Amino acid sequence: MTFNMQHPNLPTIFSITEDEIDLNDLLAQITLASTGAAAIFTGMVRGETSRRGSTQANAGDEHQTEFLEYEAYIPMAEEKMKQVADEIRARWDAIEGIAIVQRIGKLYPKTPTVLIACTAAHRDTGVFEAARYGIDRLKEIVPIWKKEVSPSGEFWVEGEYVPKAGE
Amino acid sequence: MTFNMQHPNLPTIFSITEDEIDLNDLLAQITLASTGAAAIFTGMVRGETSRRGSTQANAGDEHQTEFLEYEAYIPMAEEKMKQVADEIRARWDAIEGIAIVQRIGKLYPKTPTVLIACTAAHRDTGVFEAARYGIDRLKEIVPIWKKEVSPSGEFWVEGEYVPKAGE
Amino acid sequence: MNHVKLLFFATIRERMGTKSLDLELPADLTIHGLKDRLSADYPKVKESLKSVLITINREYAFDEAIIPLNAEIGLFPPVSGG
Amino acid sequence: MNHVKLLFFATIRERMGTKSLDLELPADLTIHGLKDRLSADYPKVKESLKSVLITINREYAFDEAIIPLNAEIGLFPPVSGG
Repeated sequence: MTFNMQHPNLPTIFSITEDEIDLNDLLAQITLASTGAAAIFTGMVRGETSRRGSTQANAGDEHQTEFLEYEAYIPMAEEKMKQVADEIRARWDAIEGIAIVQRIGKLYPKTPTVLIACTAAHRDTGVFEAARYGIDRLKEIVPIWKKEVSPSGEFWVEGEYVPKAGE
Repeated sequence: MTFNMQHPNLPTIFSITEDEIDLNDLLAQITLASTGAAAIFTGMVRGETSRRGSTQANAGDEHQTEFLEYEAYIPMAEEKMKQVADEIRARWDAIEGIAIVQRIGKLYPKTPTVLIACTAAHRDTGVFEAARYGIDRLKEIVPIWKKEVSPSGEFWVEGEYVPKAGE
Repeated sequence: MNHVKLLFFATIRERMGTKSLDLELPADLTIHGLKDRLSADYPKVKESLKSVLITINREYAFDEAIIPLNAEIGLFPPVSGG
Repeated sequence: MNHVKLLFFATIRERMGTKSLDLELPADLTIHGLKDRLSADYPKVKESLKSVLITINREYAFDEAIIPLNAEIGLFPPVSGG
Protein backbone atom coordinates (compact mmCIF):
# COMPACT_ATOMS: atom_id res chain seq x y z
CA MET A 1 0.00 0.00 0.00
CA THR A 2 1.33 3.42 -0.86
CA PHE A 3 0.80 6.84 0.58
CA ASN A 4 -0.72 9.14 -2.00
CA MET A 5 -0.07 12.84 -1.55
CA GLN A 6 -3.24 13.87 -3.31
CA HIS A 7 -5.46 11.33 -1.55
CA PRO A 8 -3.80 10.71 1.80
CA ASN A 9 -6.56 8.56 3.22
CA LEU A 10 -7.43 6.55 0.16
CA PRO A 11 -5.73 3.17 -0.19
CA THR A 12 -3.99 2.48 -3.49
CA ILE A 13 -2.38 -0.91 -3.91
CA PHE A 14 -0.28 -1.94 -6.86
CA SER A 15 1.80 -5.01 -7.03
CA ILE A 16 3.63 -7.32 -9.40
CA THR A 17 3.93 -10.65 -7.73
CA GLU A 18 4.64 -14.32 -8.24
CA ASP A 19 2.15 -15.18 -5.48
CA GLU A 20 -1.49 -16.16 -5.81
CA ILE A 21 -3.91 -13.26 -6.13
CA ASP A 22 -6.06 -13.23 -2.97
CA LEU A 23 -9.28 -11.41 -3.80
CA ASN A 24 -10.60 -11.49 -0.23
CA ASP A 25 -7.46 -9.91 1.16
CA LEU A 26 -7.18 -7.25 -1.56
CA LEU A 27 -10.82 -6.29 -1.21
CA ALA A 28 -10.44 -5.91 2.56
CA GLN A 29 -7.42 -3.67 2.03
CA ILE A 30 -9.36 -1.20 -0.15
CA THR A 31 -12.56 -1.19 1.92
CA LEU A 32 -13.03 1.92 4.07
CA ALA A 33 -15.71 2.58 6.68
CA SER A 34 -17.51 4.63 4.02
CA THR A 35 -17.28 1.94 1.31
CA GLY A 36 -20.46 0.24 0.12
CA ALA A 37 -19.56 -1.12 -3.31
CA ALA A 38 -16.67 -2.73 -5.15
CA ALA A 39 -16.17 -3.65 -8.79
CA ILE A 40 -13.42 -6.17 -9.42
CA PHE A 41 -12.04 -7.41 -12.70
CA THR A 42 -9.87 -10.48 -12.92
CA GLY A 43 -8.26 -12.05 -15.97
CA MET A 44 -7.46 -15.74 -16.07
CA VAL A 45 -5.33 -17.99 -18.26
CA ARG A 46 -7.59 -19.58 -20.87
CA GLY A 47 -6.82 -23.25 -21.33
CA GLU A 48 -8.82 -23.46 -24.50
CA THR A 49 -9.92 -20.82 -26.94
CA SER A 50 -13.26 -21.60 -28.53
CA ARG A 51 -15.50 -19.52 -30.71
CA ARG A 52 -18.34 -19.31 -28.20
CA GLY A 53 -18.74 -15.77 -27.01
CA SER A 54 -15.37 -14.71 -28.28
CA THR A 55 -15.02 -11.62 -30.39
CA GLN A 56 -11.35 -12.22 -30.95
CA ALA A 57 -11.02 -15.90 -31.68
CA ASN A 58 -11.83 -17.13 -35.15
CA ALA A 59 -12.34 -20.68 -36.27
CA GLY A 60 -8.68 -21.10 -37.08
CA ASP A 61 -7.62 -19.91 -33.64
CA GLU A 62 -9.07 -22.74 -31.62
CA HIS A 63 -6.31 -24.23 -29.58
CA GLN A 64 -5.14 -25.48 -26.21
CA THR A 65 -2.79 -23.60 -23.92
CA GLU A 66 -0.47 -25.43 -21.57
CA PHE A 67 0.62 -22.33 -19.67
CA LEU A 68 1.49 -18.66 -20.05
CA GLU A 69 4.80 -17.23 -18.98
CA TYR A 70 4.69 -13.58 -17.87
CA GLU A 71 7.52 -11.14 -17.49
CA ALA A 72 7.55 -7.49 -16.46
CA TYR A 73 9.82 -4.48 -16.36
CA ILE A 74 9.04 -4.36 -12.69
CA PRO A 75 10.02 -0.87 -11.47
CA MET A 76 8.51 0.78 -14.53
CA ALA A 77 5.40 -1.41 -14.32
CA GLU A 78 4.86 -0.25 -10.74
CA GLU A 79 5.15 3.37 -11.80
CA LYS A 80 2.70 2.85 -14.65
CA MET A 81 0.23 1.08 -12.35
CA LYS A 82 0.38 4.13 -10.11
CA GLN A 83 -0.29 6.27 -13.19
CA VAL A 84 -3.34 4.14 -14.06
CA ALA A 85 -4.63 4.61 -10.50
CA ASP A 86 -4.08 8.38 -10.75
CA GLU A 87 -5.93 8.45 -14.07
CA ILE A 88 -8.85 6.57 -12.50
CA ARG A 89 -9.06 9.03 -9.61
CA ALA A 90 -8.90 11.98 -12.01
CA ARG A 91 -11.88 10.59 -13.97
CA TRP A 92 -14.07 9.22 -11.15
CA ASP A 93 -13.69 11.28 -8.02
CA ALA A 94 -15.97 9.06 -5.95
CA ILE A 95 -13.47 6.18 -6.07
CA GLU A 96 -12.18 5.29 -2.62
CA GLY A 97 -9.74 2.37 -2.88
CA ILE A 98 -7.90 0.98 -5.90
CA ALA A 99 -5.98 -2.28 -6.23
CA ILE A 100 -3.99 -3.20 -9.34
CA VAL A 101 -2.16 -6.53 -9.24
CA GLN A 102 -0.37 -8.47 -11.95
CA ARG A 103 0.88 -11.95 -11.27
CA ILE A 104 3.96 -13.00 -13.25
CA GLY A 105 5.86 -16.23 -13.84
CA LYS A 106 4.50 -19.47 -15.23
CA LEU A 107 0.71 -19.50 -14.93
CA TYR A 108 -1.61 -22.36 -15.78
CA PRO A 109 -5.17 -22.39 -17.14
CA LYS A 110 -7.94 -21.10 -14.85
CA THR A 111 -5.44 -19.16 -12.75
CA PRO A 112 -6.21 -15.45 -12.11
CA THR A 113 -3.34 -13.44 -13.59
CA VAL A 114 -4.46 -9.86 -13.08
CA LEU A 115 -6.84 -7.96 -10.83
CA ILE A 116 -8.23 -4.43 -10.93
CA ALA A 117 -10.55 -3.47 -8.08
CA CYS A 118 -12.19 -0.15 -7.30
CA THR A 119 -14.34 0.74 -4.30
CA ALA A 120 -16.78 3.58 -3.63
CA ALA A 121 -19.67 4.45 -1.35
CA HIS A 122 -22.29 3.35 -3.90
CA ARG A 123 -22.40 1.33 -7.10
CA ASP A 124 -23.64 4.20 -9.27
CA THR A 125 -20.47 6.26 -8.82
CA GLY A 126 -18.39 4.80 -11.64
CA VAL A 127 -16.85 1.74 -9.94
CA PHE A 128 -17.69 -0.55 -12.86
CA GLU A 129 -16.43 1.93 -15.45
CA ALA A 130 -13.31 2.62 -13.38
CA ALA A 131 -12.41 -1.09 -13.16
CA ARG A 132 -12.98 -1.47 -16.89
CA TYR A 133 -10.82 1.56 -17.61
CA GLY A 134 -8.13 0.17 -15.34
CA ILE A 135 -7.76 -3.13 -17.14
CA ASP A 136 -7.88 -1.41 -20.54
CA ARG A 137 -5.10 0.97 -19.54
CA LEU A 138 -3.01 -1.75 -17.94
CA LYS A 139 -3.05 -3.59 -21.24
CA GLU A 140 -1.92 -0.42 -23.03
CA ILE A 141 0.85 1.12 -20.97
CA VAL A 142 2.04 -1.21 -18.17
CA PRO A 143 5.19 -3.02 -19.36
CA ILE A 144 4.25 -6.68 -18.98
CA TRP A 145 4.45 -9.39 -21.63
CA LYS A 146 3.28 -12.96 -21.92
CA LYS A 147 4.39 -15.94 -23.93
CA GLU A 148 1.97 -18.73 -24.60
CA VAL A 149 3.16 -22.31 -24.45
CA SER A 150 0.91 -24.84 -26.18
CA PRO A 151 1.29 -28.34 -27.60
CA SER A 152 2.07 -26.77 -30.98
CA GLY A 153 4.89 -24.59 -29.68
CA GLU A 154 5.37 -21.27 -27.98
CA PHE A 155 4.69 -17.76 -29.14
CA TRP A 156 4.60 -14.30 -27.68
CA VAL A 157 1.20 -12.70 -27.35
CA GLU A 158 1.34 -9.54 -29.42
CA GLY A 159 0.28 -6.21 -28.00
CA GLU A 160 -0.62 -3.46 -30.40
CA TYR A 161 -0.88 -0.19 -28.49
CA VAL A 162 1.84 2.40 -29.01
CA PRO A 163 1.88 4.89 -26.13
CA LYS A 164 1.82 8.54 -27.01
CA ALA A 165 4.35 11.10 -25.78
CA GLY A 166 4.00 11.65 -22.04
CA GLU A 167 1.78 8.62 -21.55
CA MET B 1 -24.11 -25.32 -7.98
CA THR B 2 -27.16 -26.13 -10.01
CA PHE B 3 -27.71 -27.98 -13.22
CA ASN B 4 -29.23 -25.72 -15.82
CA MET B 5 -31.22 -27.42 -18.56
CA GLN B 6 -30.57 -24.67 -21.09
CA HIS B 7 -26.87 -24.35 -20.30
CA PRO B 8 -25.83 -27.77 -19.06
CA ASN B 9 -22.11 -27.04 -18.89
CA LEU B 10 -22.24 -23.52 -17.53
CA PRO B 11 -21.93 -23.16 -13.77
CA THR B 12 -24.61 -21.09 -12.05
CA ILE B 13 -24.28 -20.61 -8.32
CA PHE B 14 -26.83 -18.92 -6.15
CA SER B 15 -26.80 -18.94 -2.43
CA ILE B 16 -28.24 -17.26 0.63
CA THR B 17 -25.88 -17.88 3.47
CA GLU B 18 -24.85 -16.79 6.93
CA ASP B 19 -21.23 -17.63 6.12
CA GLU B 20 -18.49 -15.33 4.93
CA ILE B 21 -18.45 -14.67 1.20
CA ASP B 22 -15.26 -16.22 -0.20
CA LEU B 23 -14.44 -14.46 -3.46
CA ASN B 24 -11.53 -16.76 -4.31
CA ASP B 25 -13.64 -19.86 -3.95
CA LEU B 26 -16.63 -18.48 -5.85
CA LEU B 27 -14.46 -17.25 -8.70
CA ALA B 28 -12.81 -20.67 -9.00
CA GLN B 29 -16.23 -22.32 -9.17
CA ILE B 30 -17.33 -20.23 -12.16
CA THR B 31 -14.04 -20.40 -14.07
CA LEU B 32 -14.06 -22.80 -17.03
CA ALA B 33 -11.12 -23.82 -19.21
CA SER B 34 -12.40 -21.30 -21.75
CA THR B 35 -12.75 -18.44 -19.24
CA GLY B 36 -10.44 -15.44 -19.56
CA ALA B 37 -12.28 -12.67 -17.73
CA ALA B 38 -14.47 -12.10 -14.68
CA ALA B 39 -16.37 -9.07 -13.44
CA ILE B 40 -17.32 -9.21 -9.79
CA PHE B 41 -19.49 -6.82 -7.81
CA THR B 42 -19.56 -6.87 -4.04
CA GLY B 43 -21.59 -4.72 -1.69
CA MET B 44 -20.39 -4.01 1.82
CA VAL B 45 -21.94 -2.63 5.00
CA ARG B 46 -21.10 1.06 5.22
CA GLY B 47 -20.09 2.08 8.73
CA GLU B 48 -20.41 5.75 7.96
CA THR B 49 -22.30 7.61 5.31
CA SER B 50 -20.52 10.75 4.20
CA ARG B 51 -21.24 13.11 1.36
CA ARG B 52 -18.00 12.38 -0.49
CA GLY B 53 -18.73 10.68 -3.77
CA SER B 54 -22.23 9.75 -2.78
CA THR B 55 -25.12 10.49 -5.05
CA GLN B 56 -27.63 9.33 -2.48
CA ALA B 57 -26.49 10.80 0.80
CA ASN B 58 -27.31 14.39 1.60
CA ALA B 59 -25.90 16.52 4.34
CA GLY B 60 -28.62 15.48 6.76
CA ASP B 61 -28.01 11.80 6.12
CA GLU B 62 -24.55 11.59 7.61
CA HIS B 63 -24.54 8.94 10.26
CA GLN B 64 -22.88 5.93 11.77
CA THR B 65 -24.09 2.36 11.38
CA GLU B 66 -23.45 -0.22 14.07
CA PHE B 67 -24.63 -3.17 11.99
CA LEU B 68 -27.21 -4.28 9.46
CA GLU B 69 -29.52 -7.19 10.03
CA TYR B 70 -30.61 -9.05 6.91
CA GLU B 71 -33.50 -11.42 6.42
CA ALA B 72 -34.70 -13.29 3.34
CA TYR B 73 -37.66 -15.28 2.09
CA ILE B 74 -35.11 -17.98 1.36
CA PRO B 75 -36.80 -20.42 -1.05
CA MET B 76 -38.30 -17.60 -3.11
CA ALA B 77 -35.03 -15.65 -3.02
CA GLU B 78 -33.23 -18.67 -4.48
CA GLU B 79 -35.80 -18.92 -7.27
CA LYS B 80 -35.48 -15.21 -8.05
CA MET B 81 -31.69 -15.43 -8.06
CA LYS B 82 -32.02 -18.19 -10.64
CA GLN B 83 -34.32 -15.90 -12.62
CA VAL B 84 -31.73 -13.10 -12.49
CA ALA B 85 -29.10 -15.54 -13.79
CA ASP B 86 -31.44 -16.62 -16.60
CA GLU B 87 -32.09 -12.98 -17.50
CA ILE B 88 -28.34 -12.35 -17.65
CA ARG B 89 -27.80 -15.33 -19.97
CA ALA B 90 -30.67 -14.20 -22.19
CA ARG B 91 -29.09 -10.75 -22.57
CA TRP B 92 -25.37 -11.64 -22.81
CA ASP B 93 -24.90 -14.98 -24.48
CA ALA B 94 -21.13 -14.98 -24.03
CA ILE B 95 -21.47 -15.32 -20.24
CA GLU B 96 -19.98 -18.57 -18.99
CA GLY B 97 -20.34 -18.76 -15.19
CA ILE B 98 -22.58 -16.77 -12.84
CA ALA B 99 -22.47 -16.55 -9.06
CA ILE B 100 -25.08 -14.69 -7.01
CA VAL B 101 -24.63 -14.78 -3.25
CA GLN B 102 -26.40 -12.87 -0.48
CA ARG B 103 -25.17 -13.10 3.06
CA ILE B 104 -27.84 -12.66 5.75
CA GLY B 105 -27.89 -12.23 9.51
CA LYS B 106 -26.16 -9.53 11.53
CA LEU B 107 -23.43 -7.91 9.42
CA TYR B 108 -20.94 -5.29 10.56
CA PRO B 109 -19.28 -2.42 8.68
CA LYS B 110 -16.76 -3.32 5.95
CA THR B 111 -18.24 -6.81 5.61
CA PRO B 112 -19.15 -7.97 2.08
CA THR B 113 -22.89 -8.71 2.08
CA VAL B 114 -23.60 -9.55 -1.54
CA LEU B 115 -21.67 -10.78 -4.57
CA ILE B 116 -22.52 -10.98 -8.26
CA ALA B 117 -19.84 -12.47 -10.51
CA CYS B 118 -19.92 -13.22 -14.23
CA THR B 119 -17.24 -14.88 -16.31
CA ALA B 120 -16.62 -15.03 -20.07
CA ALA B 121 -13.83 -15.75 -22.52
CA HIS B 122 -12.97 -12.06 -22.91
CA ARG B 123 -13.65 -8.79 -21.11
CA ASP B 124 -15.44 -7.16 -24.07
CA THR B 125 -18.34 -9.64 -24.04
CA GLY B 126 -20.60 -7.93 -21.51
CA VAL B 127 -19.19 -9.25 -18.23
CA PHE B 128 -19.13 -5.81 -16.63
CA GLU B 129 -22.63 -4.95 -17.83
CA ALA B 130 -23.91 -8.37 -16.79
CA ALA B 131 -22.59 -8.00 -13.23
CA ARG B 132 -24.09 -4.52 -13.02
CA TYR B 133 -27.42 -5.81 -14.30
CA GLY B 134 -27.29 -8.64 -11.77
CA ILE B 135 -26.93 -6.41 -8.72
CA ASP B 136 -29.58 -4.00 -10.04
CA ARG B 137 -32.06 -6.86 -10.52
CA LEU B 138 -31.23 -8.46 -7.19
CA LYS B 139 -32.15 -5.19 -5.51
CA GLU B 140 -35.46 -5.13 -7.41
CA ILE B 141 -36.89 -8.62 -7.26
CA VAL B 142 -35.02 -10.88 -4.83
CA PRO B 143 -36.93 -10.94 -1.52
CA ILE B 144 -34.30 -9.80 0.97
CA TRP B 145 -34.59 -6.97 3.48
CA LYS B 146 -32.23 -5.17 5.81
CA LYS B 147 -32.66 -3.25 9.01
CA GLU B 148 -30.02 -0.74 10.03
CA VAL B 149 -29.00 -0.47 13.66
CA SER B 150 -27.22 2.75 14.60
CA PRO B 151 -26.56 4.71 17.81
CA SER B 152 -29.75 6.69 17.11
CA GLY B 153 -31.99 3.65 16.79
CA GLU B 154 -32.97 1.09 14.21
CA PHE B 155 -34.87 1.44 10.99
CA TRP B 156 -35.69 -0.68 7.97
CA VAL B 157 -33.99 0.28 4.75
CA GLU B 158 -36.80 1.05 2.32
CA GLY B 159 -36.90 -0.50 -1.11
CA GLU B 160 -38.97 1.17 -3.78
CA TYR B 161 -39.31 -1.17 -6.75
CA VAL B 162 -42.70 -2.78 -7.36
CA PRO B 163 -42.32 -5.87 -9.55
CA LYS B 164 -44.57 -6.09 -12.56
CA ALA B 165 -46.81 -9.02 -13.38
CA GLY B 166 -44.79 -12.12 -14.21
CA GLU B 167 -41.56 -10.61 -12.97
CA MET C 1 -62.59 -23.73 2.12
CA ASN C 2 -58.98 -23.13 1.16
CA HIS C 3 -56.12 -23.67 3.60
CA VAL C 4 -53.38 -21.17 2.90
CA LYS C 5 -50.14 -20.24 4.61
CA LEU C 6 -49.24 -16.57 4.95
CA LEU C 7 -45.57 -15.61 5.41
CA PHE C 8 -44.66 -12.15 6.71
CA PHE C 9 -41.29 -10.46 6.31
CA ALA C 10 -39.52 -7.31 7.47
CA THR C 11 -41.79 -4.48 8.65
CA ILE C 12 -44.96 -6.49 8.15
CA ARG C 13 -43.55 -9.39 10.16
CA GLU C 14 -42.72 -6.97 12.97
CA ARG C 15 -46.17 -5.36 12.90
CA MET C 16 -47.94 -8.71 12.78
CA GLY C 17 -45.74 -10.02 15.58
CA THR C 18 -45.44 -13.35 13.78
CA LYS C 19 -43.60 -14.88 10.83
CA SER C 20 -46.52 -16.90 9.55
CA LEU C 21 -50.22 -17.52 9.82
CA ASP C 22 -52.36 -20.45 8.66
CA LEU C 23 -55.73 -19.31 7.41
CA GLU C 24 -58.94 -20.82 6.06
CA LEU C 25 -60.18 -18.74 3.18
CA PRO C 26 -63.31 -18.98 1.03
CA ALA C 27 -62.67 -20.61 -2.35
CA ASP C 28 -62.01 -18.15 -5.18
CA LEU C 29 -60.99 -15.33 -2.86
CA THR C 30 -58.77 -12.77 -4.59
CA ILE C 31 -55.66 -11.10 -3.19
CA HIS C 32 -57.80 -8.00 -2.88
CA GLY C 33 -60.27 -9.93 -0.75
CA LEU C 34 -57.45 -11.29 1.39
CA LYS C 35 -56.13 -7.79 2.01
CA ASP C 36 -59.61 -6.65 3.07
CA ARG C 37 -59.87 -9.51 5.49
CA LEU C 38 -56.42 -8.88 6.99
CA SER C 39 -57.16 -5.16 7.33
CA ALA C 40 -60.31 -5.96 9.26
CA ASP C 41 -58.77 -8.65 11.47
CA TYR C 42 -55.37 -6.97 12.04
CA PRO C 43 -55.88 -3.19 12.06
CA LYS C 44 -52.21 -2.68 12.98
CA VAL C 45 -51.14 -3.77 9.47
CA LYS C 46 -53.85 -1.90 7.57
CA GLU C 47 -51.46 0.91 6.58
CA SER C 48 -48.70 -1.54 5.61
CA LEU C 49 -51.05 -3.40 3.28
CA LYS C 50 -51.41 -0.35 1.05
CA SER C 51 -47.84 -0.72 -0.23
CA VAL C 52 -47.33 -4.43 0.41
CA LEU C 53 -45.90 -6.78 -2.18
CA ILE C 54 -47.71 -10.10 -2.44
CA THR C 55 -46.48 -13.42 -3.74
CA ILE C 56 -48.44 -16.57 -4.48
CA ASN C 57 -46.31 -19.69 -4.45
CA ARG C 58 -43.17 -17.51 -4.69
CA GLU C 59 -44.26 -15.49 -7.71
CA TYR C 60 -45.31 -11.85 -7.51
CA ALA C 61 -49.11 -11.54 -7.61
CA PHE C 62 -51.60 -8.72 -7.84
CA ASP C 63 -54.98 -7.69 -6.47
CA GLU C 64 -57.13 -9.45 -9.04
CA ALA C 65 -55.38 -12.85 -8.71
CA ILE C 66 -57.51 -15.67 -7.33
CA ILE C 67 -55.74 -17.53 -4.54
CA PRO C 68 -55.17 -21.17 -5.53
CA LEU C 69 -55.69 -24.09 -3.18
CA ASN C 70 -53.09 -24.56 -0.46
CA ALA C 71 -51.19 -21.49 -1.59
CA GLU C 72 -48.09 -20.13 0.11
CA ILE C 73 -48.61 -16.38 0.24
CA GLY C 74 -45.81 -13.93 1.00
CA LEU C 75 -46.46 -10.40 2.27
CA PHE C 76 -43.61 -7.92 2.49
CA PRO C 77 -42.47 -4.39 1.68
CA PRO C 78 -40.42 -3.62 -1.45
CA VAL C 79 -37.15 -5.54 -1.22
CA SER C 80 -33.93 -3.91 -0.03
CA GLY C 81 -31.24 -6.58 -0.25
CA GLY C 82 -27.71 -6.29 -1.49
CA MET D 1 30.77 9.87 -23.25
CA ASN D 2 27.52 8.77 -21.73
CA HIS D 3 27.21 5.51 -19.80
CA VAL D 4 23.73 4.08 -20.31
CA LYS D 5 22.06 0.84 -19.35
CA LEU D 6 19.83 -0.87 -21.92
CA LEU D 7 17.15 -3.31 -20.69
CA PHE D 8 15.55 -5.77 -23.13
CA PHE D 9 12.24 -7.53 -22.63
CA ALA D 10 10.14 -10.21 -24.30
CA THR D 11 10.93 -10.87 -27.98
CA ILE D 12 13.79 -8.37 -28.05
CA ARG D 13 15.37 -9.92 -24.98
CA GLU D 14 15.19 -13.32 -26.67
CA ARG D 15 16.68 -12.03 -29.93
CA MET D 16 19.44 -10.16 -28.12
CA GLY D 17 20.15 -13.19 -25.97
CA THR D 18 20.58 -10.94 -22.94
CA LYS D 19 18.46 -8.95 -20.49
CA SER D 20 20.72 -5.91 -20.39
CA LEU D 21 23.67 -4.19 -21.94
CA ASP D 22 25.88 -1.38 -20.65
CA LEU D 23 26.94 0.98 -23.40
CA GLU D 24 29.07 4.06 -23.86
CA LEU D 25 27.28 6.49 -26.15
CA PRO D 26 28.30 9.85 -27.55
CA ALA D 27 26.80 12.78 -25.66
CA ASP D 28 23.57 14.13 -27.16
CA LEU D 29 22.80 10.94 -29.09
CA THR D 30 19.09 10.62 -29.87
CA ILE D 31 16.95 7.50 -29.61
CA HIS D 32 17.04 7.43 -33.38
CA GLY D 33 20.83 7.38 -33.27
CA LEU D 34 20.80 4.60 -30.69
CA LYS D 35 18.54 2.49 -32.89
CA ASP D 36 20.88 2.99 -35.83
CA ARG D 37 23.83 1.88 -33.74
CA LEU D 38 22.02 -1.21 -32.41
CA SER D 39 20.88 -2.13 -35.94
CA ALA D 40 24.47 -1.99 -37.12
CA ASP D 41 25.98 -3.85 -34.16
CA TYR D 42 23.18 -6.43 -33.69
CA PRO D 43 21.68 -7.24 -37.12
CA LYS D 44 19.46 -9.92 -35.52
CA VAL D 45 17.33 -7.23 -33.82
CA LYS D 46 17.19 -4.85 -36.80
CA GLU D 47 13.66 -5.96 -37.72
CA SER D 48 12.45 -5.80 -34.10
CA LEU D 49 13.67 -2.23 -33.74
CA LYS D 50 11.18 -1.03 -36.35
CA SER D 51 8.25 -1.58 -34.00
CA VAL D 52 10.08 -1.36 -30.66
CA LEU D 53 8.83 0.75 -27.78
CA ILE D 54 11.55 2.75 -26.04
CA THR D 55 11.61 4.14 -22.54
CA ILE D 56 14.06 6.56 -20.98
CA ASN D 57 14.19 6.35 -17.21
CA ARG D 58 10.87 4.44 -17.23
CA GLU D 59 8.92 6.92 -19.35
CA TYR D 60 7.97 6.26 -22.96
CA ALA D 61 10.30 8.12 -25.32
CA PHE D 62 10.48 8.75 -29.05
CA ASP D 63 13.01 8.96 -31.85
CA GLU D 64 13.90 12.62 -31.48
CA ALA D 65 14.56 12.42 -27.71
CA ILE D 66 18.15 13.06 -26.63
CA ILE D 67 19.42 10.42 -24.25
CA PRO D 68 20.28 11.96 -20.87
CA LEU D 69 23.36 11.05 -18.85
CA ASN D 70 23.34 7.66 -17.15
CA ALA D 71 19.94 6.85 -18.59
CA GLU D 72 18.14 3.55 -18.08
CA ILE D 73 16.71 2.69 -21.48
CA GLY D 74 14.04 0.03 -21.98
CA LEU D 75 13.47 -1.68 -25.34
CA PHE D 76 10.46 -3.93 -25.82
CA PRO D 77 7.49 -4.78 -28.05
CA PRO D 78 4.01 -3.37 -27.37
CA VAL D 79 2.87 -4.62 -23.97
CA SER D 80 0.55 -7.62 -23.60
CA GLY D 81 -0.09 -8.04 -19.87
CA GLY D 82 -3.28 -8.81 -18.10
